[in-house]
Amino acid sequence: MMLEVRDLVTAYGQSLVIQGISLDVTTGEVVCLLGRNGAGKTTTLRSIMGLTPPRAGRVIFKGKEITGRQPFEIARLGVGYAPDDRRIFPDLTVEENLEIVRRVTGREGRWTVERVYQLFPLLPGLRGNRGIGLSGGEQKMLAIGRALMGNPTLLILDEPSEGLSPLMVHTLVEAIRQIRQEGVTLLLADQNLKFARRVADRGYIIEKGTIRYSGRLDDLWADQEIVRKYLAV
Amino acid sequence: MDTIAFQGLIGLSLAMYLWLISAGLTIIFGVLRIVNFAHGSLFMMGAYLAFTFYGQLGLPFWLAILLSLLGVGLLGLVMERFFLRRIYSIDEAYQLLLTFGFILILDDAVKIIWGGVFKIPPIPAFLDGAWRAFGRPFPVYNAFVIAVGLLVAVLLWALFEKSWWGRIVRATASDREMANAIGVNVPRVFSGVFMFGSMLAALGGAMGTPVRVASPGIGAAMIIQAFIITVIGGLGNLKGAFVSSLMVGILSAYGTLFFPVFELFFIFVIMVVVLLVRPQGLFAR
Amino acid sequence: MVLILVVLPSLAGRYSLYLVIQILILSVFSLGFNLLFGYTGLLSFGQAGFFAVGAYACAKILLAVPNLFLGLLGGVVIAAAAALLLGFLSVRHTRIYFSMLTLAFGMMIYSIAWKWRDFTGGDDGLVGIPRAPLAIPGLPALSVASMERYYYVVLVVSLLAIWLMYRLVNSPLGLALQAIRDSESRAEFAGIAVRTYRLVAFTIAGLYAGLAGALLPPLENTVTPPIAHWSTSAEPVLATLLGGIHVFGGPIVGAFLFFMIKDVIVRFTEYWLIWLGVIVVALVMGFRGGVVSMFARRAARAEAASDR
Amino acid sequence: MTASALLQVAGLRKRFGELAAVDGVELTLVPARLTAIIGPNGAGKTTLINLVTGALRPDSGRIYFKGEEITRLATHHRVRKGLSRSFQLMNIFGRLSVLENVLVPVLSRLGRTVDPFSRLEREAEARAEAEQILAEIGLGHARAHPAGAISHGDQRLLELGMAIAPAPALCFLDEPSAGLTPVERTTVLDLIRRLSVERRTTFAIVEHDMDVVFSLSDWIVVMNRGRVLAEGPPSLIRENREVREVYLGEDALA
Amino acid sequence: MKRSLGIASVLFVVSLLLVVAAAVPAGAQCQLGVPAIKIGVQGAASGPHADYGRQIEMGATMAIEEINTAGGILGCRLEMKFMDDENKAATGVKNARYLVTEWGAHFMVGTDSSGVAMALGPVLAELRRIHFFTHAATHRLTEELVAGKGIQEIVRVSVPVYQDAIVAALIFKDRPEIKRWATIGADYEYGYASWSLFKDTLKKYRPDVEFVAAAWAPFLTLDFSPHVSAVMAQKPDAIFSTPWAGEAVMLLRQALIQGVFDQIQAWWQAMGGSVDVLEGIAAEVQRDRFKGKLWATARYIHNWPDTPENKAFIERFRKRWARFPNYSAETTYSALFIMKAAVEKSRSVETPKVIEALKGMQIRNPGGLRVFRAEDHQFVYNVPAGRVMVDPNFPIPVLGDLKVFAAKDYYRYPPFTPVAVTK
Repeated sequence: MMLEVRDLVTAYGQSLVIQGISLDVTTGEVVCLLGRNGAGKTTTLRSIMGLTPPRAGRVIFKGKEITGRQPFEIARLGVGYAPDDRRIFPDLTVEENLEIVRRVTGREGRWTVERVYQLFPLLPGLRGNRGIGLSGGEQKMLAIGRALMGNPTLLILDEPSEGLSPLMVHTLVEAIRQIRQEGVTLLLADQNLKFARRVADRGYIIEKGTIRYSGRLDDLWADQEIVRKYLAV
Repeated sequence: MDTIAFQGLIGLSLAMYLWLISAGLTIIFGVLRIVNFAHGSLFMMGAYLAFTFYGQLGLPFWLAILLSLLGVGLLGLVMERFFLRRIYSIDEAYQLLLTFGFILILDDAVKIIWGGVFKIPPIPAFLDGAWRAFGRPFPVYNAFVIAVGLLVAVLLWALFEKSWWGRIVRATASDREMANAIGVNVPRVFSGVFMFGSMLAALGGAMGTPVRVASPGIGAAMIIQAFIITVIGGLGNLKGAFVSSLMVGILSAYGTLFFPVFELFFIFVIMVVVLLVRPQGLFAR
Repeated sequence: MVLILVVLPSLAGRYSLYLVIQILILSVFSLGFNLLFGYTGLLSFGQAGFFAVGAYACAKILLAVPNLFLGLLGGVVIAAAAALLLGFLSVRHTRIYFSMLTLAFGMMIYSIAWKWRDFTGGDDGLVGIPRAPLAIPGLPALSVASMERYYYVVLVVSLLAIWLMYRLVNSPLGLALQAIRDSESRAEFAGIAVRTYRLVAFTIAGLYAGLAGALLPPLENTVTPPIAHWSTSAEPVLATLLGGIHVFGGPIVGAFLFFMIKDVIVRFTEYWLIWLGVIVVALVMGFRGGVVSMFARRAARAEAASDR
Repeated sequence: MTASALLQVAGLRKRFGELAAVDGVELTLVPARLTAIIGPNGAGKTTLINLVTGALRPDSGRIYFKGEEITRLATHHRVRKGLSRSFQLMNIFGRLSVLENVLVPVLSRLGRTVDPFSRLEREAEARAEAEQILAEIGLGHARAHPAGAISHGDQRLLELGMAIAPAPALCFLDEPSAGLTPVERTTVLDLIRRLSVERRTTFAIVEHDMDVVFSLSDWIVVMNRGRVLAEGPPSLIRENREVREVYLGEDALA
Repeated sequence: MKRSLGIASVLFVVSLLLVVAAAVPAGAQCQLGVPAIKIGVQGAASGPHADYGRQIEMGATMAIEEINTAGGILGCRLEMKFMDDENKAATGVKNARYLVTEWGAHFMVGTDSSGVAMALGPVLAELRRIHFFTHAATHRLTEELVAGKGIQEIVRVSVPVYQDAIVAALIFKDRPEIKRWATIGADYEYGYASWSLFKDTLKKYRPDVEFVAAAWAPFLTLDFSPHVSAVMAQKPDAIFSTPWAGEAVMLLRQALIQGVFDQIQAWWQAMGGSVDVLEGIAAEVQRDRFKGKLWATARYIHNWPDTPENKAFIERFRKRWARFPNYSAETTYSALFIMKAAVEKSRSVETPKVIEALKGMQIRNPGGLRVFRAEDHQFVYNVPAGRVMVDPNFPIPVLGDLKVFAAKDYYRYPPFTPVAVTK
């Protein structure tokens, strides 16, 4: 088991955003959290990453409890994270944004700057540009590349397809497939069911801070009732 | 003409002391978002330690400076690790007050340790004497101060633009949470930056001891100028701190030459003008 | 309490009386500061500037027209005018920017006090300021030359100032200021012109600083530039912090403790600053509520316990 | 300028660096019609509210309120004219009591906050009105508690109370049901419905909870990438293919 | 809110009672009817001039120890209390009030800063206590407050600013080659008054001199380089300088490295004869870096007068404190012996009687013969000025080549006209 989340409860101040979420990610699979805006997907991922320490519950990564650890320790254990709002370091260049991760995690491995460039052919042409000048889509690719630079065994991507043009979504789908082939386990959060269906095996639907459905995405796609209830308008 | 050029050169040496102290203040603010009121006291500690190592223990000047940097760096580390770190999350007014408490403690501590008499060691032989510039003797020491100041500027530029430590610090400064998430040990970066900033203040103090005395109260005299420089330059902006140090240093040297009566007032006028025109400072982000 | 203060001259020695005057002055000074800090959320490190403006203005008036009433009034009005002017420039900024700006403005006033010798007497200051009679128009002039008499003047003025401040913070205006402190954006959406109200608070704080400053020259007969220095600005900050920022009486108790602590420490050691520093650090690290709220909390807990 | 419009927005644009957060929005809000503004993350909903209420200045475009241009007006003046809002993240006066939280906007509307000498206890008119609001939002029992210490659900109610306290003609609510338990959510929805009738306040809500949106609103505005994608009554929006695609991501795969 | 105010009041009342209770009543004994003669001592013990306050404390302590060992004054023991005035007028006044009304001082002595002295003056009248000023040098203290306003309680044992300014003019009027003077002045009253008095006096003797440049350095200046270069741009023959203590040392060193002593004929350093300054520049003097061009004075100089009393005083002082006495130590020490003489003469510690006893007093101190001047309560005594040089008999530099002018010849006399301060 790559990741086990048990009865996670997270709050901002008085507001219980996550009200007891449990989920599993098996080694080698791609799992997607689905749900509308404000359902609690981002908070779940942040809690796993240690950015918003949970109030209760446990997070177990590769059999080891990481609940309450500092994010940098979790990153150094091999969890890569690309947030929904990208958070590219604005005054570092594209190449520095990538290289810095290798430097700070010290996790050398298959992923190098060149391999990230191969994965996202858009990036090498921008290698000297500062993060602040990149378009949203470019930042998205860079954020994923940056998360890979720590050679993670688990990669967490928050809303990877959000705001991307169809062409870029296509690139992204290809990239995720390649990443998976390299043996990286993925946990995504997305609103876009069609996109999720193309990359993920299993999914969880989150609504109002709790899990409402879990299962194979193909099955989910077939169940228009659930889609309508939790994902569509 | 020569008079003006010479005075400008003197102003440049004045500016370099200001630069060293405001550089540390700026770096600490830029990364930790803390205004360190006690920064001037660290400057003073640098001066006293340099006096002890060089003037009393007779160590070589360079070594003495190095040791006083380390000593003050250690002091900064203690301040950050055991005090400031515990209050990052609370209202910044309290951070200001805490560092104010440190001023009171450090000012009295030097009196207890070194006594009330000012301290001044001899000028190292290799920095004694003068060169000629614009037809007048220009002190080697002032040239040395200018050289150190410019060297520090270049080193800081290289450190922050070219070294990985600098890039990590910049990344942390711009987004400490994301830096943490990619594996940066943020608390350690904070300690490192605070220590580094303290050492810059100490360098300003230590470097000056043979020509400027170490005495209780010099820290409090420096901190206001350093504040004004960082406000003019734009809080947290290193380039701004450098430019406004040059501006204040050189302009106040000319103030002494042309308007000797208004010198003290001069720096405040610059500040008010800058704030009226650009409230966020000259180089605000 | 007021009763004890009223009969104090017959109980206490002259030094105690003098000390109580100083405490009352610092109380008024700190109350003004806390309107800005505790109630409006702005930490000013330049209040000594307005304290000095009040003191110098009062001194100049007393040297020209020997009437205490005019001196106090002039000090207050001129300090408030100075605060209005500098406040206009300062309240555009908040938080650390505001603190540094007020620090610099305060030091600017300090350098004026030091430099404008023809008017301020430079570093020697203004000397020989008379403890002139209090002549309120329409009332018979009252001589206040003795320390006891002057004590009563300070007492009445301070109690009046404390009472007015109490009314102010418990008025709709005071509530609006506290709202700004808690949330600037929400206050805007409550229809409050935030910047204007900040300026009002700044001006009132400057007015109180000026009043406190104006009470000083008749006591000391002198005004010198160090009263404008930032280390003087630190006094109301420390007093308020010591007593507690979120309670009305905090600055008053704090002013008292500040003088007591200093007075006690200096009797035993000349290194009193280090002890004050240790107290400040300890307060910030451990007891941010100040002494009064510490007691208030205990009292509230006891009350809650007895309810059950 | 539509005669019946309460608020009209024309060609509104706002950029943050590279990002066009609001990119030419045209919008009309009609009195007494409860409008919901929906759309995926980053669609520009909150930016739109910030522009309309004055927290942000637009790069271009115009805003009219009750037929009067307010594009450059300071926030507190807009509030005085009858425009108010609640906040997505909790934004209350944490150290003040619950009653005082509501009292501030009421006093402000009555022009009483300028008075330094009146006593709060004597502000009978304002107090009565604030008590009335507390009663309406069901927080009368908590009037003396510090607002920072009451439960999240009660703070949401208080947000709502503070938003209606200036007696606005138009009130924006930014995610009024976020982080609430089902019971609290029902309370809030009932309250909004009731207030819009009793107080004659027109509400415009930004909301992600589609149950809330469809059960509450008379009119839905769908935003995507800084623009208004569609608007209309709930029944039509539910069937709108474009809207479905935005939510299910079909456009991205086209 | 209400409750907190209540608690605040309770605290306040309790504390007030404590203050009241703390006022200790006094007893009685000894020939003067007091348990002990109490001496309040003040000086700057913090900040950059802290050593001057320390020297005051050392001088006072030693005088009191010696007097007590010899049986006190009319059988009465002396007690002292030293307080730091922080160089702030407000603190000085507060201390004085504490010392007199709370601690019960019969006399006060000390005070470094002119600002503090000027503030203390009127308070002394109210407290009715004599304060012997042993450092503060402003002419206004004696001219305005004593002669002008008639505050009898002010007595100065130290010399006024006349010494720093007028003696310089008297010395350099005889150096015809020096025609162009510049000043690097302390940017406050003391600096301005000195420069004005110097210019006025020198002009009388030497209409040919020019005053070519002035640079003013505020209190707590750390770098005088721009001031030095600004005045040197005018190519002066000599420099008149008034920053003192650590600032003087800094200034001299910064002038040295700008090669100033190669370009000028003389440098007058007011108060350069202070022990801390001489210690600070000792290495440079030994290597003759000043080329014999550095002239200085002080309020007392340890190598003059060459009398057994002075030598014995220095020996005792060095034995007691392992340092040389600074002028503030000597003046404070002597002030206490002046007080002793006055009390013994009047057989009283009451202020008016002691003041009466001071009139006409002439007394020999380590610093020489001091004569009380009733018009302004200034003790008049001679202090030489001289060239800073090495003396094999002393471990620190001394003033040599001494010029002694009779103080009574150059002191200002009533009616005092204000010193027109020009910059």
